[in-house]
Amino acid sequence: MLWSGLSPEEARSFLVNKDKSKKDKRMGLSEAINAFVQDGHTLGLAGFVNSRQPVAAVHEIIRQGRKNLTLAFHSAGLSAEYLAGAMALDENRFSIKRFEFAYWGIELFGISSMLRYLSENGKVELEDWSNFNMSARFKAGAMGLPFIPCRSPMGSDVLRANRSKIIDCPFTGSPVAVVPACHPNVALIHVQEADIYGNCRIEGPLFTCPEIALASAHTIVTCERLVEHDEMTREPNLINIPFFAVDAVVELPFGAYPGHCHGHYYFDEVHIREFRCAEESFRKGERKALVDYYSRYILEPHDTDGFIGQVPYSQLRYIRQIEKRDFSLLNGK
Amino acid sequence: MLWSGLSPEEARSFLVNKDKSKKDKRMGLSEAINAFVQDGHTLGLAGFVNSRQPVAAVHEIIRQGRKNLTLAFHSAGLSAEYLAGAMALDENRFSIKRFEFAYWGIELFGISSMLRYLSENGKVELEDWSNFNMSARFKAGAMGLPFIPCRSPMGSDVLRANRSKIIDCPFTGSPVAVVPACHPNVALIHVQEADIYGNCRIEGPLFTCPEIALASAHTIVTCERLVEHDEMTREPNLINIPFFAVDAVVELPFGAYPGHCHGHYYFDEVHIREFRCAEESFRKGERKALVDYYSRYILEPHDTDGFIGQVPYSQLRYIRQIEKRDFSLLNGK
Amino acid sequence: MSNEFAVQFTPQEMIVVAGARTLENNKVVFAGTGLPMVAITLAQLTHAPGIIPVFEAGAVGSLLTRGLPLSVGCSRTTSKAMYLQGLNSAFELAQRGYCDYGFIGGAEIDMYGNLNSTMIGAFPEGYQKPALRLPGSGGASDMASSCERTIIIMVHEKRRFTEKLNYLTSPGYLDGSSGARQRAGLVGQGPYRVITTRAVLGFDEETRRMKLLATLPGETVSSVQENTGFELLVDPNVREFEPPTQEEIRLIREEIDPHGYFIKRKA
Amino acid sequence: MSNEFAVQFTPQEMIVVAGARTLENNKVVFAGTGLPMVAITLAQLTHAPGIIPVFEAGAVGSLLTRGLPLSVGCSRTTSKAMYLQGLNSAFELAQRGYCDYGFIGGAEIDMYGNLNSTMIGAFPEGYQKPALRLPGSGGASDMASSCERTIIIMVHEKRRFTEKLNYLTSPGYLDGSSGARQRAGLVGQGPYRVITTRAVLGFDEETRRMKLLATLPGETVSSVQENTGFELLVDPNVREFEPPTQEEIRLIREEIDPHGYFIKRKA
Repeated sequence: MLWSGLSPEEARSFLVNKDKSKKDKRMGLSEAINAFVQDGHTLGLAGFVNSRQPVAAVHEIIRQGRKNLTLAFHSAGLSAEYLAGAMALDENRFSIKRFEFAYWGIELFGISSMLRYLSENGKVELEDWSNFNMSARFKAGAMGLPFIPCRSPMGSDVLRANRSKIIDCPFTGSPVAVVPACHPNVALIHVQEADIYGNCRIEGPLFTCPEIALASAHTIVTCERLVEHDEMTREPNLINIPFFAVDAVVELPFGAYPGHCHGHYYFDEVHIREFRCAEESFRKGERKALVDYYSRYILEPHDTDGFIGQVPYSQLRYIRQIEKRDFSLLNGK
Repeated sequence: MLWSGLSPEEARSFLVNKDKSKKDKRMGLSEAINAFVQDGHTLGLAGFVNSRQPVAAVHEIIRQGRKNLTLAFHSAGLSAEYLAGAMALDENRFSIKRFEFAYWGIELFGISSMLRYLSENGKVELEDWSNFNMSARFKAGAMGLPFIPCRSPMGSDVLRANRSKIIDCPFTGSPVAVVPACHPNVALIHVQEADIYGNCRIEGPLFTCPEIALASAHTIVTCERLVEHDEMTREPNLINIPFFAVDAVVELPFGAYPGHCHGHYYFDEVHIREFRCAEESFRKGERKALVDYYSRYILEPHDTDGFIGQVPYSQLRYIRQIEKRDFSLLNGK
Repeated sequence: MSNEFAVQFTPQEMIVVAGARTLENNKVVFAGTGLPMVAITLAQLTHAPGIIPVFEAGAVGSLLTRGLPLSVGCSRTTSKAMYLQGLNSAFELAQRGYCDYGFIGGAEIDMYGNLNSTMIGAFPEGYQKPALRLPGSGGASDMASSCERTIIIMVHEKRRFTEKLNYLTSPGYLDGSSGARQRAGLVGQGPYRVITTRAVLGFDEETRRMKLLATLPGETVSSVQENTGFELLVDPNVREFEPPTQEEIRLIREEIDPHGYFIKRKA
Repeated sequence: MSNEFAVQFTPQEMIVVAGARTLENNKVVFAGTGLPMVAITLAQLTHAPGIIPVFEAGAVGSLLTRGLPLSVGCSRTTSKAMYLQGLNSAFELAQRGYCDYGFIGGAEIDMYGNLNSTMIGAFPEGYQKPALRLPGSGGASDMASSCERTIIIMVHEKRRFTEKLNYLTSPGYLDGSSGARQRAGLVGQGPYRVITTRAVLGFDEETRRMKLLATLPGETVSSVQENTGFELLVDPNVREFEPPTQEEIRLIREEIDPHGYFIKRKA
């Protein structure tokens, strides 16, 4: 049995031996990536398609370069796309060995140029799951279970393209699929609010962020804003990720840009199309646009603020405006 | 295999055929109990020990009388105690056939007189579980799974006193317990706030209330107060039970009294001791105090308001005051 | 005027109208991204205001009145939501039996309503190096597994309506044998309707084979069959589907998708 | 003055002080109801302000400064909580490995640290009609299963420290054989300390048998052994446990449990 990331037994003993105290975990992004992400690691990419994707963290990994990563996610858009694009441009600097995933695309903006490029050229191993399968795998990991039953997608080829098994329910005798826990080495998660200890408050759909944080050996959280600890604990029912599941807290406004962050900014369609055009021309054999994109937006700016600084203010203003206007209409506040 | 309540297959088809529309579900308590609770049913008792126990609903079941119920819960105090006391007083009017549970006692106020009376006289079937086992059984039910793995309490006699099984994990080969889903016919749940459609907002610890609601065929919710639907949907992240898992909404202030309801009132130690003394003297052979208690507080008042009306105002004031004072200190609001 | 039929409309507009009309009021509908979201919005604005949408990212019971969501994870799916958790929670609701319909698409479909949205190429041997890699299952296979019935929305082309899928992503009636879904461990009953750019199709109760129920405007039984890569059964009462009304088209163009994100103005 | 030893104290006060001193700062402690809650509060007020309590009803990381909780489900457990879900969530944290210690009690204990809190009578044949029915496992057996180590708090009487339990509710080292817990499927390492009204005990690493580490004030090795229903191992460095300080007693009596809910003033 292959356990990419940690096996259930390793995941337990790693956590048992870890310092779980309530301490200040603020770090710079570069420092956090440097401290926790190593060659050969399995990374859990949180968010969902292009929403609350850990784009800033992924850009920093690209800047630092890593080799032979495994990426585990249910549905990703931008975060997988950026990493794959870095590999496409220079495999000696950055590479991915394996994907465990259910969906990789950019929804409205089209199918993934980089999934096509890497897979159709046989450059990576793929393991196919459904969204529920991957969510349930992270959930099993978060719950401390080696496996969890999941009734889908039974009868499909998906279950033939992965490590799930079919067992007979010990009580009903009916067949049911069981999926193995997924314990990434490092979870990358972007949230709206965190305190300095790592308690996180997510607004809007939670996706599978809490489960991924709890399942992983280390968790790097980027957040739109740090909030006071006392403000956080005033409404404990709203805390979705507890501090002891988090190792680094990085305050990074626009950390999910050009994707969407509920309550803060909408998709930047202009920028996403710019990126996707560059990728698609790469897939069709023309490298230059993608080389330029990575230079201009990721490698030369050195950090997230530098990247955001390259984006016209009018675009940033617009995506904040439409997201917040919707919210004020909705909430009357 | 015994499936008290519904089997996983029955639970699914019951729900599939149910009207899940968003409709006004307000009812009187007597009407709700009459509509949904039948002889022979398995009832899921929500709350935890003496906190947010569905006391008002349980009193109404006692008033109406039912036979051969199965009670399923993790840890109960007052709700199990009241039902058992009714059986002790008159088995022809009200009876319980079976308990599936982990803990039955009144914590600070002592062990359960009625558990001792019924079990030591061999009057009921008992099935022993741990709190996690029962919570996980409701969770499996809520998730639509026929079973769920649970690593505790392996090696104990608890697992010999129930229907759980030990299997080898299909991935690690290590032994792991699996517990069967629990799908009660009716869940009885008390919450702080609900809207007329049944959306519920729980403040404080959730216990296993959301899972019990989602797992059951029918759910009766009593609430401290009805809130406007628009107020409820303003913070959808705070909705713990979605409307389509609820069949009846009954606005009943003090619906968990004399137990505790987070944010509304603390335990009434005076009343709980009064009840427990009556029970304990019954167990020791003296019926009168318990007969009088049930007459005065449950049978004669006809409804919850009548019961609360029997309690000295000073006690009600005190338990509200200490609970709310604590909250204002804590939250600065 | 507004209930009069529209004269000009695109195949995408027709498919959305057909999809919307298929949805019953007050039912719980688990919606995939794209056309299903547009169809649900149209249904909520017309005959089925009580539809309860479920989105896999977490939102349940939303009113899609805050602008068309561009993604099932987008904040617009949360408008007036009555439950807002995450993927596990949404799929568990379906697995438990709360979701009457799943509303999904795919790249290929076979006569038993099985769908492929993963790859074109040889499976399993070519899985690691497909001829064309598609985005993958996402939540579609989960909806097809556990929602009680499935409504499928498809572009109707011969190569997409195929005898043999390249890869079975989302289970329909599997091999079509009696009880095949149950034997496989699936809890939902399987495909209910296939809404395409040419027709509305169902499934024969005996054989679970795809059956033509209605042809869309401009199509005939034989034009639909010609564009289908397997033999269709034809309902004895096969009918012509009514064109969109002017009001339906107005709602799509002016209120639901004025920027043409999902519904392009040209075919 | 306050670090001077107290002169008068009850066995319950002593046990709470011994329990508190056993807790390390900055560790995650899953607490059962009653004396464990008092001991954690005392530890938070003295040497271990960074203790992170977990309560099975759902609260995590609370500061117990809002008045002593009378129940693990009571609102006082939620003061400054950093996570507040429910039972499944709390037990899953333990099962995952987040909980360094479980802090529990029981009615009977054997030499391998197994506990009974279910019944007195013959098991299994007398399970349905016990001689004395106790409240049952609650969350204690779960904490004993999945917290990394267990701290047990007990009244020390011969009938409670028994060769053979009436019923094994909470697993300790099971039959004491090497690897018994692992073979049974348990993930935690098992019992660490037993804090009683007479002694502080641990377990021998080789045999996993209970071993006397320290005697409480007024007790001797032989008085502890006399009140124990099985043969105790005795640590070569067995010592006398220091009495409570005046400050510890003041905190218990004046700040933590002034109404004497859990700590009665008389023994």
